[in-house]
Amino acid sequence: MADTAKVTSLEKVVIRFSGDSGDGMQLTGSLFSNLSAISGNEISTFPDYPAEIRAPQGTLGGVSGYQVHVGKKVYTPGDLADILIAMNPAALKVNKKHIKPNAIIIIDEDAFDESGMTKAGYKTNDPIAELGLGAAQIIGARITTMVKASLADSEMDNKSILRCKNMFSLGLLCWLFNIPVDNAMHLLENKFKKKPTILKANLKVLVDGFNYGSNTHASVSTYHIDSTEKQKGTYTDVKGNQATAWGLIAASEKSGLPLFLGSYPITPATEILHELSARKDLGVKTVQAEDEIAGVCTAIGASFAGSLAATSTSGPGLALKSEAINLAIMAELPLVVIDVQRGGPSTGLPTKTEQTDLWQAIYGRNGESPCVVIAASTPADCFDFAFIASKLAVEHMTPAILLSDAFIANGSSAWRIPNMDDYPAIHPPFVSEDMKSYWKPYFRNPENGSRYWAIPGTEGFAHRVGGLEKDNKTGAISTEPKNHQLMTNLRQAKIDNIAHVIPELKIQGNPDADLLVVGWGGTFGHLYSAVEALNAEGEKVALAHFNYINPLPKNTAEVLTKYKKIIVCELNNGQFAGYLRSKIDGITPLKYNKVEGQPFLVQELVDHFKTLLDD
Amino acid sequence: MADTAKVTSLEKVVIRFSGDSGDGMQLTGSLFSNLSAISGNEISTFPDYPAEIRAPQGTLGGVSGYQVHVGKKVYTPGDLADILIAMNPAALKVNKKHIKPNAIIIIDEDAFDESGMTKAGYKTNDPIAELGLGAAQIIGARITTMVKASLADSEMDNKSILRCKNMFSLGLLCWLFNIPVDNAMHLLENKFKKKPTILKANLKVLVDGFNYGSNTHASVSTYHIDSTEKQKGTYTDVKGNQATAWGLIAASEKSGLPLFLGSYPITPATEILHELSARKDLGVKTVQAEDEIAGVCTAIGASFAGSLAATSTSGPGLALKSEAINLAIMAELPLVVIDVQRGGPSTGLPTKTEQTDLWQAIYGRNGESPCVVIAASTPADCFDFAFIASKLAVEHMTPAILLSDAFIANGSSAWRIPNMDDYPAIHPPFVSEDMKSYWKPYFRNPENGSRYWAIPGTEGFAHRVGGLEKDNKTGAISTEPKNHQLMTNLRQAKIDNIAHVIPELKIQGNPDADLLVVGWGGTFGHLYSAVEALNAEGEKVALAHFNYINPLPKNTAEVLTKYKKIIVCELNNGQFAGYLRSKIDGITPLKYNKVEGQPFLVQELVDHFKTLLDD
Amino acid sequence: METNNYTIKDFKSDQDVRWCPGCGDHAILNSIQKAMTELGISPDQTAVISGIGCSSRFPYYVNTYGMHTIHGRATAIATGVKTANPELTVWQVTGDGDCLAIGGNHFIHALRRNIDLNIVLFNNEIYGLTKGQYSPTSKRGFISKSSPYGTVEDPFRPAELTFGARGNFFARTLDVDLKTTQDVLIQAAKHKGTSVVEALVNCVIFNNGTHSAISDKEFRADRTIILKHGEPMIYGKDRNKGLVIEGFNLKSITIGENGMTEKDILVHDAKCEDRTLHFKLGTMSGDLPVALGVIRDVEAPTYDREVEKQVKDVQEKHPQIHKLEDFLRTLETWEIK
Amino acid sequence: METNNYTIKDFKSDQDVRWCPGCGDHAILNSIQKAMTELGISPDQTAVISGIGCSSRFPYYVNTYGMHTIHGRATAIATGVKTANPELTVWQVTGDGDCLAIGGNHFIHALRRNIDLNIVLFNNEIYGLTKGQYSPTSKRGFISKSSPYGTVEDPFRPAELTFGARGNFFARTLDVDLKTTQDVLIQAAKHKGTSVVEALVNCVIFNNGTHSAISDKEFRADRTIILKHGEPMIYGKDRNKGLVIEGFNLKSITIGENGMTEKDILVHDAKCEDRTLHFKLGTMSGDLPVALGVIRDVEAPTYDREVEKQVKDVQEKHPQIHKLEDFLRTLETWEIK
Ligand SMILES: Cc1ncc(C[n+]2csc(CCOP(=O)(O)OP(=O)(O)O)c2C)c(N)n1
Ligand SMILES: Cc1ncc(C[n+]2csc(CCOP(=O)(O)OP(=O)(O)O)c2C)c(N)n1
Ligand code: SF4
Ligand code: SF4
Ligand SMILES: [Mg+2]
Ligand SMILES: [Mg+2]
Repeated sequence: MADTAKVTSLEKVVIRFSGDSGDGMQLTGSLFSNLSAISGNEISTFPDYPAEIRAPQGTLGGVSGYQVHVGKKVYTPGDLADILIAMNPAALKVNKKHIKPNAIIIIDEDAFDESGMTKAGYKTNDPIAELGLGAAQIIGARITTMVKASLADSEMDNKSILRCKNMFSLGLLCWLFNIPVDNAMHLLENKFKKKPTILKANLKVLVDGFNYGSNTHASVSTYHIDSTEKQKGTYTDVKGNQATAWGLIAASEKSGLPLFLGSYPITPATEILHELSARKDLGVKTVQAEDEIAGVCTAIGASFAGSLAATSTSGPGLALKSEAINLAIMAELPLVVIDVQRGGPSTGLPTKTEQTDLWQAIYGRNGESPCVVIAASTPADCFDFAFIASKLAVEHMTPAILLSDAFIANGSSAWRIPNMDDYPAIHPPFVSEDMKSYWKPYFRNPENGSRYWAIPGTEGFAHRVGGLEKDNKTGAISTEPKNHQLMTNLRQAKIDNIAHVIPELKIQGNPDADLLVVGWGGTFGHLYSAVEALNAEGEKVALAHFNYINPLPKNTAEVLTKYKKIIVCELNNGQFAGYLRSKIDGITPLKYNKVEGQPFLVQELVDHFKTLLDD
Repeated sequence: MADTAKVTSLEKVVIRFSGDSGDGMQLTGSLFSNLSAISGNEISTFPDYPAEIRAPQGTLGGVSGYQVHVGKKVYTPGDLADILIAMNPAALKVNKKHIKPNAIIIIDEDAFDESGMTKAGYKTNDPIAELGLGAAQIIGARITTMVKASLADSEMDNKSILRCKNMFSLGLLCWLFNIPVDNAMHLLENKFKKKPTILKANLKVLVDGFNYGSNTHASVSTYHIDSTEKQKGTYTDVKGNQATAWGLIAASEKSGLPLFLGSYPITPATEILHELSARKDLGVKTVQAEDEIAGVCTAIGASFAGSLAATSTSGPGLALKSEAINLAIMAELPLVVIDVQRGGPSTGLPTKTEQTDLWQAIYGRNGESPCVVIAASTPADCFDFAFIASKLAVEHMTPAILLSDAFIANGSSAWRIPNMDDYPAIHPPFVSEDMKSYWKPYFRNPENGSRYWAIPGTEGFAHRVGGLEKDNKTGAISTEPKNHQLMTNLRQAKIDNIAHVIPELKIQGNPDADLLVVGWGGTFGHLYSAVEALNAEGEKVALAHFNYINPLPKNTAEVLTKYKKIIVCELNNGQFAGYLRSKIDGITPLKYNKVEGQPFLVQELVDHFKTLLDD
Repeated sequence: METNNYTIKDFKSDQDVRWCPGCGDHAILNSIQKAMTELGISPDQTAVISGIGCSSRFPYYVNTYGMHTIHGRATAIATGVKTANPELTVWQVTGDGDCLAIGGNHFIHALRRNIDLNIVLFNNEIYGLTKGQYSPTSKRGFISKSSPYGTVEDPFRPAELTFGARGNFFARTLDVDLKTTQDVLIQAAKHKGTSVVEALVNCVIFNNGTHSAISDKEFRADRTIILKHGEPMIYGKDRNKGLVIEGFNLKSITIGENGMTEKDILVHDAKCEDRTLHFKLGTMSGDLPVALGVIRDVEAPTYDREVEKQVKDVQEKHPQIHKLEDFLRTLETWEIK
Repeated sequence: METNNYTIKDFKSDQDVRWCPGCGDHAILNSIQKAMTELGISPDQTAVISGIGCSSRFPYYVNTYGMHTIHGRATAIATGVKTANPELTVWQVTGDGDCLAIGGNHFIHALRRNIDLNIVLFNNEIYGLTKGQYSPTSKRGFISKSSPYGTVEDPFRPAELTFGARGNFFARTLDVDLKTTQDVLIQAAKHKGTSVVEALVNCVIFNNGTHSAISDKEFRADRTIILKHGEPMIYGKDRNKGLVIEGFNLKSITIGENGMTEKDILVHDAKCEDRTLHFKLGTMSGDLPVALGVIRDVEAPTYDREVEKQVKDVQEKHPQIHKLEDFLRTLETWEIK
């Protein structure tokens, strides 16, 4: 970054936008990432919301951040930022630990007045020295002053004027990254279509910011970020929770089943409920239930009634739902359970990310109660895995638990709007007319062991299901020992069978590796980046990343036992490692674990893997 | 058994009492087992309640059974009965599968009239032939007729007279086993102290039954059952659920903490609530809560307030409690959670036994949430393990889950009333006066990592705990990444440390074995009997039976890796086997699993182990 | 009522009914089957949802679609069934433990939402299936296996709780009163919205005679009153007693005594919006007769139909959006060519 | 009241209060601390239990024993605290979501049992902490993040639900009315049994102004009435309005109009056993003023003390049983010598 050539080409860059909650940095960040994406960059973003809903202005508690990673081979929002935009002293202080030593820091000098410095608790009046940011390049601009001047002639009040400051920094960044300001203007025009006054002001400030850059800092090096060859199509920016919601809708369309969500708000899963409540235009029914138990129970009822039924929650909610999930296992009804993991145990760290619900998802129910467990790994593939969870649930008449996490749920990446023709059909195993004479509730499809589905209203198929063990033939309540063993086996076999319809485990990186990195779910971006980085350095490292957890891909043992050194990396204390050990003989994986409520850093992984490769 | 000598000596015998729900066979069986125990026999009993609460009289659905195993080296209620008492045709039919081919069957001939045979659904009027009981020795007696005659002069109505039939069979058995009828009379006198009319009638019928045997069947062989040298003391017959309740009371006395139970009725755990509700004489407080969640939550509140707090439930209830258990993990409050396992998943087989909640107990909570898991293995040792669960919970400020199961909860054995001086003290880690100046809620005992306990009302220690992550020093809410990692580690270490205070794993049987049998919890009697039987036959078999599950005894790996062939036997699909594999490198245990809602049979274990030894 | 050709057989399943002989549940089963027959709704369009308890075994005995679910959750599951498909007629069968102990929250929320369920609450004031613990409707002081020294808590009165949760239909009946039972069940089924029918049933095994003070033949006429919308509140063996208002209270009078005539007697208005009088009628005891029949029956928008309506309204407002792709293209997007 | 030397500082913790500036919760915190000071019960003898929600952060801010528990379970946990140690003064702080959505069942059961808790229900008609979803007290049609087209369900009215569950103490107050708040809190704390204080609080961020139709200075006097036991129900800016009974209904009148005098006006009886009038007072809206102050305050046996009493009674009846061993020896036993 410290090159002085006029336009430096960069493979990728990490930019962190930060300011007071009211400064609109989330918006600025997402506009910037969209602009980059339009220019053909890959993008990955992550918001960093303040801990409190509305902390006093200018304080550390009120700093809101948004990190954007753009360029080529971008799989994470980046470890440390190359560029920090700090709209006030608090933002600078809070973000010190998130930036590289030699980062470029753009600050609004106006905000670094006495009042600002006091609110942020500085002890001196030299923030740079006090924070030890000597190695950084500071670009100071009197943004507030310039914005005020820029909009002096507008009819807007002071507060509204100040709200436009973020556009000034956006303009400045467009200049710095050689992004045509027209593109930005175009985006704003779309965004504020219905608010012409605001649009006008924002456009003005944006252009002023851009011009300020090119005029005042004409001698400074600017950058061009590399773009990738991307698949043709229409793209949008998607957050994991949105993608999850839309994946369910896609499955509803593909299966012909109406979509039903029974849910209770809980961080960080609530946006799934929000998104689906808003999708009444697509016929989605949502019930905001009185609690998590009612959330899953309304979904079970809806499933019984013939809907594609889902429930969304986070760890504590999954705990509450576990008894009812077992009802769906016993009644063999399709049910999609989405667990957006957060820091635990108990209420824990509600806004932070973790992978500590794996065991709960696999094991956390009474009795022998196998069900499908899968995990999404990026904001965008939440769509696919929500779709797949639905498909498996419906076609195999089983609950399927989809594990997401706060990191991918809130993070975003660019996503090509899919052509739904490219997605497989979903076939609900409805009873057919010809079965009428002999059908019983637990009559099974010999191919996959799934029972058939008779939906209330279907003439001639009235029947009863429930949570008590049933006779495998008649469907009547049964306590017969052999029958229970048989039904236990059949339920297990039904899930085990799914290994035949899911993709095999694929190795990424160097298949001939000295070290196999194993991960699952939302850590994909970090693990993949670390593996790529090491291979680029000439090491031989491979990645086996799991999305299918129960059942495991059927070649799992075969693949894993090929490698001498395996390290399972997780944001927990080793849950997947323990699960693999309990399932696969002959592996004694190493573990790399972190339970800090934070995603991995690519760098820490690279460093750690290196120590293993040196052994 | 088919010896013809006048008095045959038997090492042990299995007797099954059966009849209509109203026939009082549970009472007869337990009286008989107590009589045997008084004679110095070991005893183990198991009730077999009818599926329906009150099925029509004489039908198969209404048959109530009670199996008694008495003699020397008795560890289970026995696989198949040597002797069956069948008070009606339905009882004979239902119990056919529970007796040995050459069993002695005592029947009330009067009950085998047309009406009785029809109600039981016989197709012929030769029940013996129809059921294929040719090899059995039938002792028929017109019990009803004789009892009516015996009590003809009493003032009792017909119904009450018929209720005495069971005493006739008890008398008959006393004769058959050379038990002094005086002993039986003595027991009855105690039992019916307050009901003189009933006592008189029962005594008369009892003696008549005894005399009938010695007079009419004088030529028949009778038996003497071997007795063991038992420890001196006062004994009583105890069921697992009672022992559990009493173990909690013992811990309350030893710790000086008042006992509190918050519970919601559920089969097969409800008797713990019943027993403790009745123990107000000992100062126990119980809350029958509105649901399981309130059950555990009232207990958590009581714990916070300074009680020894427990909650009792079965599988579905444990699922519901899992979110709240995590609160106790996070707030680091002592809590005893008793799970009397039953057939699952979901409502499953509520009255049947299973070991399928192990995973749920270990893993079934969100976040990294380690807690103590231990398991009782016999009706009597439920007392000890309830005591130990309490001790560990209190001294380490953690929830402790005690796994029992329907088999040991309902089964009974003789139990020496302990001298509480023989039990260890329990030291609640209360804050002390001198801590006042520096104490914070998460200040820990450096020895075992437990925090200290400040009970509301203690002057100067007002403080706040809760489910959000807390700073390890100040106790304030914290989302600091490193602090969360530290607290996660501290919580884990606290539980891991417990390995230092629990007993090491001991090997029973032949330590130099070709086969190591591994089990846990309520299967002890069957596994131990099978191992003993094989060793008696000259095989070399050992048993490693676990009561401590999390943490495992610290020598577990050392012990297990000594053996080449290990088989883990469980009443589930391999949960403990999976857990061991996930924890211990270098073992690839075989598995023997049964999920039928029924305990193992000693014979099936012996047979299966033999096939392994032959390999 | 729809004309139909259903007979009671169409609503009987092939399963043996396994309740104890003499259990009050038998009579209610019979009455529900009769009511279903009379209502003429196809068994295939009917779903019966229950929780866990003796009473909750119910679905196995009726030949409709049915689900015997988990303890306490029947209301939530039935809410899902009905919201997903408002065309179905949904019955919920539950016990005093299932509905008011573990299931209490779902129950009050269903009432608040006014989802169109027919809830039949089998109140035997005991947990039958788990063999005899007190329930949230057991009287203070009640001795049971879990209250060997008597309870120290007041019971819920289902009518009161129903109204406290804004319920719009409440009826009460006795297991032994087949006619009233069938009557109120039919009215409950016809009511649009959550209807609660409290059936006072006898548990012969664990709580025998708990309702006998009002249900026994000798007392019934004098200690109960069958309320009918639009009819005066007259009761008694001799049909000479009646209810009148005194201040904010109800009083029982004898016609002919103290100058009281039939005209003084209150006429039952089950359709009255205000719950005050229903509240009082629903909680009568002591000197006042226990009210049977339909105490309240007020129409209000139902949750299931309102959800459906909202979906339709929104769809009509967005006629261009039929599929997910249509919607996705309304977002901020960009093209890569 | 006990004489005491506590000052409000004794009830303030060292934690910064983290609610949004302008949040109504601040005022209630202040009032509770003042009430605690006035009550004169030691902070060490006081436990404050809360669930999860903005309001439930409360315990961190008071320097008593406290527990910030899990969502919806505060009532059950507080029940455990109080039953285990009836000597403690137990406050429960909860939100409309915490108490009435997920916590509904524990709430109604606490009321039924009449456990001696002081429940302060912060009703802002929204889920604040999760950033703005509708709650069980949000009005029908309310638009929120989870109801973008408006809700299709009626809210609970906490007073009504409290009485439906047999509650014996209910009061209502406004965040902006410090005096009434402190008054009712003190009465609530003194009440033996479950007391519910509904505090109407403003969520400036997600539901700003939801109570302003009654709480705004310009309307407050005319749209609310502060009820006081034994005093006539007079209200209005000019203190010239009052409530009278008309049939089974309440009516607002103006003194001096239509011949109405102060004497016609109802005198508030918070101690009346019968709930009918309290029910009506608790649900007034529309033309009638919203009732603030203590609406009901009736003494009845409390669960915690009754449990304690039963234990003592049983112990007195078995003076020979002190320890487990004493009891075990009363069983059927035999000796092995
Ligand atoms: C989660 C759970 N908790 C507890 C139970 C045990 N249980 C089953 S039915 C029941 C109470 C039944 O009482 P009620 O609903 O009144 O039905 P009744 O048997 O009296 O008809 C209980 C406590 C259970 N099956 N599941
Ligand atoms: C088991 C569980 N479910 C859901 C949540 C998420 N949650 C936390 S607070 C809350 C609602 C808060 O609303 P309210 O009780 O009204 O409190 P307020 O924030 O408005 O004061 C929800 C849904 C949770 N923490 N735990
Ligand atoms: S136990 Fe009671 S409620 Fe259950 S079936 Fe028997 S009589 Fe009916
Ligand atoms: S979000 Fe609302 S309820 Fe929460 S602290 Fe802010 S103003 Fe108060
Ligand atoms: Mg009942
Ligand atoms: Mg709220």
